[in-house]
Amino acid sequence: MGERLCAILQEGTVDMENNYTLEITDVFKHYTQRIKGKNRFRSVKKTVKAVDGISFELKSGEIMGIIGESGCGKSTLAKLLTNLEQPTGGKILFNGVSSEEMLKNDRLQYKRMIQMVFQNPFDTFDPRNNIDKIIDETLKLHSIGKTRDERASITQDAMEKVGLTPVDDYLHRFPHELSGGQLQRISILRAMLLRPKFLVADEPVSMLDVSVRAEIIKMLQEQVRNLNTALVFISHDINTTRYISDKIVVMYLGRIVESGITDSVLHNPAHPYTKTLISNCASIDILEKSNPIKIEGEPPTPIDNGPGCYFAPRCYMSKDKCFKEYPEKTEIEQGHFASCHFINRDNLN
Amino acid sequence: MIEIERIAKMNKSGNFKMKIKKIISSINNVKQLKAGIILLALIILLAIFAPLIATHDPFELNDDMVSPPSNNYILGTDGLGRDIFSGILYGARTSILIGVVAASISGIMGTLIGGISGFYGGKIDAVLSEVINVFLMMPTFFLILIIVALFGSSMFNVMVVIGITTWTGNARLMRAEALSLKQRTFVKSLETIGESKFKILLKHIIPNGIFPIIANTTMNVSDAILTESALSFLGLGDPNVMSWGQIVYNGKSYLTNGWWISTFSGIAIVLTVLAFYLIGDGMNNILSPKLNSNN
Amino acid sequence: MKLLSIKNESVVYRSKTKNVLAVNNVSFDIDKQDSVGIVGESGSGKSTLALALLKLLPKNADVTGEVLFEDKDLLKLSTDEFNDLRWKEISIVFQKSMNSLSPIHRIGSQMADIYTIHDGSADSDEVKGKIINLLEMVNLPTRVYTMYPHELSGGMMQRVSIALSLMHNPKLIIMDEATTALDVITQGQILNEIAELEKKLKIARIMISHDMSVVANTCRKIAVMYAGYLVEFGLVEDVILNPKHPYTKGLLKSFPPLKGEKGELRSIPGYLPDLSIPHEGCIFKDRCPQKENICLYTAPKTHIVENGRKVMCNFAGGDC
Amino acid sequence: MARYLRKRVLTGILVILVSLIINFSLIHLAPGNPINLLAGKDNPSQEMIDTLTKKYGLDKPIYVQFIHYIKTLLKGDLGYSIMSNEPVGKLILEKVGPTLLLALTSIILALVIGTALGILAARKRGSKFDIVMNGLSYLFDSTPNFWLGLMLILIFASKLKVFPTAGMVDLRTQSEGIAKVIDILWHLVLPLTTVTLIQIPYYFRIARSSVIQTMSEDFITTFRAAGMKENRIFNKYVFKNAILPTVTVFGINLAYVISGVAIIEIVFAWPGMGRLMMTAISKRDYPLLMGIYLLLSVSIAVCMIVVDVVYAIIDPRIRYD
Repeated sequence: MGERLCAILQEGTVDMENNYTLEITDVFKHYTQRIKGKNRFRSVKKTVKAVDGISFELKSGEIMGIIGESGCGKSTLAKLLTNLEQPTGGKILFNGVSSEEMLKNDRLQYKRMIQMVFQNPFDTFDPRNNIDKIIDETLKLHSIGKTRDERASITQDAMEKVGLTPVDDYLHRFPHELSGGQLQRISILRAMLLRPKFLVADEPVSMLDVSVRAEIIKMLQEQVRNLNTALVFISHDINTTRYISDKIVVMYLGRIVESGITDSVLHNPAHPYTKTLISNCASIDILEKSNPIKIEGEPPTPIDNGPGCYFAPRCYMSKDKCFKEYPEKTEIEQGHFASCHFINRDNLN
Repeated sequence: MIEIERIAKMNKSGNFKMKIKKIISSINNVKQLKAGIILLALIILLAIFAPLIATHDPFELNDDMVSPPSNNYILGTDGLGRDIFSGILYGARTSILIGVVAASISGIMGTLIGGISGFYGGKIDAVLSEVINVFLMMPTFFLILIIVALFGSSMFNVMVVIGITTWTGNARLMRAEALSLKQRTFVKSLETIGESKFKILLKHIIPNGIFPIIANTTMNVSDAILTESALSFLGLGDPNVMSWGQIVYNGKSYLTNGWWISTFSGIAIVLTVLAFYLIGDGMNNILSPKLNSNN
Repeated sequence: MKLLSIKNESVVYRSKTKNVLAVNNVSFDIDKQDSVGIVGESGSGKSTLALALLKLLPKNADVTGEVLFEDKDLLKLSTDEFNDLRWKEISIVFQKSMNSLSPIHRIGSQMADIYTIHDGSADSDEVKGKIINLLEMVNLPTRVYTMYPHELSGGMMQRVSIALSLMHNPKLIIMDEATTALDVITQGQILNEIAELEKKLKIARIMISHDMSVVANTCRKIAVMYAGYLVEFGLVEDVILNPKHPYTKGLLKSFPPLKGEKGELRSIPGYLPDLSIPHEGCIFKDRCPQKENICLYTAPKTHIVENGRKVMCNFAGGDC
Repeated sequence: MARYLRKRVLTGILVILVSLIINFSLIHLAPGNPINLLAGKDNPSQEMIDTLTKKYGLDKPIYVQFIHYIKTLLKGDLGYSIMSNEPVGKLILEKVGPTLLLALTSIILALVIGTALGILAARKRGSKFDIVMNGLSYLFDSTPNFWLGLMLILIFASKLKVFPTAGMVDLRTQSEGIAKVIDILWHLVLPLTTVTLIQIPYYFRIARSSVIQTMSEDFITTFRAAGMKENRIFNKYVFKNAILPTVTVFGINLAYVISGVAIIEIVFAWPGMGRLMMTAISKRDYPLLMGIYLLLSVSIAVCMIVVDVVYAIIDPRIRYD
């Protein structure tokens, strides 16, 4: 048995002492798009700012939730982290090494550094291949296990560990023969077989039936805990994000508007956008019904924002200043930040 | 050519098997597919066993010129006394060969160009799709006509020229497939796993998007047979082989006193072309049952 | 005051190879100005049940039972009689609102066209005024009248669909996953608006959703469906705070709370049974944590508990 | 829109340029000396060689030759026909009329008949009418156009003697005025029927499948749920949605029609460009052949651009910019 196999079998003991840090500094993703002009026969070239200057830090073992509405840039951020798209500005550093450098040296090493679980489990695998082939090719690509047999036993062990048994029943099936929950578990398993230091999960349960969501969330939790992997959990579902994550980031139109320890942000939101988001979120908890805050319209496409606060046009408490100046990031309590002029009352006048 | 083998190999595995199974089980449900396959099988058998079935040497000049169908000449003879029935049997070989080879050339070119264009996108796509647009706007038949007129009308020339002037339809189909497959989660997941772009194209995009191209290529066989027969009818056929278009062409001058010459050879073209159309359309039917089915 | 009364409704999808029993013997009532949320996972039959009310199911679906709407049996009405009733008395809002209108006709003209189906006498200015009122009522700008569907966002199109459904002041509207595809805030706003309009226009509502929290927030009653059966029905407070059916309990445990203790999330193990195969005993028995021998062979009766609450479980009634 | 137009026109220009390059390179790539090719015989006189060399700059480098070639074309000079020694442009212009008469009439007829049948078949999907029409559409799609023409001649001209076999006018009577028009129409029947019949399946299938497709759209359910009568849904909403695709394929069909018309002209000895081209091929009249090809490419490109622009205007969803 190869060294790697041993390591996998003694799950959870290998990387504990190794600490990895993911550092994102001022990352941008802008692209030009033709936008409808005055009528459909005219168009204007505009810069869409999908991700507009984002910075955060994530350490091994942490689980960070990202919430926001569609178009807020959370999925683009996931693609930037996994190099499905390349940022137009800023740095993504893994333990101080930039992503470009890593990709240049060893593209596959980068892939082993950060893996991803996708929203749609039904479409995560090539429909022409069975599960055995899908997993085997992944291991082969990354030279995990020298022979076919060795790889087969790695797969076998890993699947048994997460309760996908009897293993043979799964291996010889094609993706369309499995349920969403089973597929998503295989997707997580495949990502974790590469022993990534970071895992991005983009809406991993939103396409699943309610009754199987919990097991996926629990599996994600266990898997990252065992390997001390850091998890970025992207979701529009605030309740689930609260359940799984240690800290939380709220995004609006490509920027982070509020961030901090999960319960601190969700129970004591400082930014009006976060407040609106939470108050409009339907909850099973009927005894604590809150009245939804009313705001105008829907999130626009991130074009021509600012110079003021991006949320100002829809904000229920915006003043002149909000339209002129982008609010600075302010610390409310330890580790809890928000960018709003109203946090510090002195700024008001 | 390596690519072709690879594609062929890949198609043997997994989902393709399922699709084949699906096709086989659907053959009985999709009437036109069933009819097409039976018809084509018959024509191919006749072509293979032509030397055994033929009553005369198709090039032999008999003494009975413009002789009507009789016991000796089942479908009559032409102006030079050649037996029509035997001519049609041997002509089947020419038509099917030209049709299949030309359509395959067009299918392979279209798949690769369309696949690269759609999957890689960006500047490559901009250039390639412009090439496709230009080709689509050109009167292909006249181009074929002129090239064949200039370079000679050997069977090889005809096949190649038809092949390289008609790939655009396939390229457009494959490009569209590649564009939509590229958006699929499994392609993105292969990228995050670390598979290289070229391998994704060859191992995942093309095999998953090839089916409409196979259906379309089958229909292209029909078009190629029609084009070849039109060329022959215009006197631009390969004089060294027996071809249906040529027989129709030969019979044109005897329309009044030898109606059988053009009539039977024409029917042979109709039936063969029909067989490929039915099969191709039947395959499309299986792909999008909602659109085409009669229920 | 009863508005709609569904009695023993069943729906079977027939095909050459098998018959799928999608809705099985479902009965419940809806009062005037009531709101009932039907929840269940995919395959529970919730959408089939609702589409059957408006006779929008494909031809291979057989509907049996009684659906009494103000004492008329909807299932026995002729096509013409039914067309008269549609939209005027009962209207529906679908999930896929982006495709709910013709893409190449202007929104206003399509709305006007639908309006005149049931009010042919109105002149065109009158109709236009009415449509513009409707658009304003759902917080849309009046310019929407001359726009095409693709020029609107998902939330705006959903508002158009709601405006369409309110056109003739129906007594009942059915919302089939109407806000599922929308963002949190847009969904919150629209749900709130609907609640207000309902009160104003005195409309009863059936709300179909897979999201229990949406139903919990916006409906008065809740109907939980599983595999074609109505397993629990009652006032939202009763069902959410004190679930009686093990499936309802399981579903509630799958939703993490926003406040308080995180607790432990739990899935319901197993899968939905194949509805084309006849089964014995309780439909939920394979996934039920409380099942006992009786459940394997005895199909549970529907027990009526308190406040008109119904539970279909062998352990729910006072008799065991 | 302006941007889209510019893009399409650019593609059009590119098509013309590519046609030119193809034309030019064919002359040079074809077996034998381009001079022989341009002169149309194997042993041209020295005088002829000199004129041609000068005119096309054949002694200059290849790119200069190409510029020469384009310049001559831009002057409207398509060269001289070898057979008749007349300007190619003039020869072509003389034959455009009959071809357009045949092509345009058949397109309009096929469009109307094919679309109408397709819509009917879609509305009665699965009926006997639908099945028969589907079968016929396969059959006519599989029929070589020239053979269909021959069969019509065989039946209606040779056997039944209802219509004339060939030509556009009766050369024996030399009629004038109304009589001439009637004579032309009489001669037009068989070739027109042939060209129309081979196009009908094309429009039939597109109309049929787009009606079926539209009928399954979600918005149809909205109208049904609202209690709208099926006929009204069809006449107002399905029809317009379903007819749009026909416009797009109309342009693509054009090149196909033109080649069909050319062959049919030969079958019926219709005095149009198709016949001119056939003569050019059999007489190896290359300048004439190239001229016809060039003209066809340009006119087809222009037509397709026009169709695209029209489509962009009538479909509100499309923002070509």
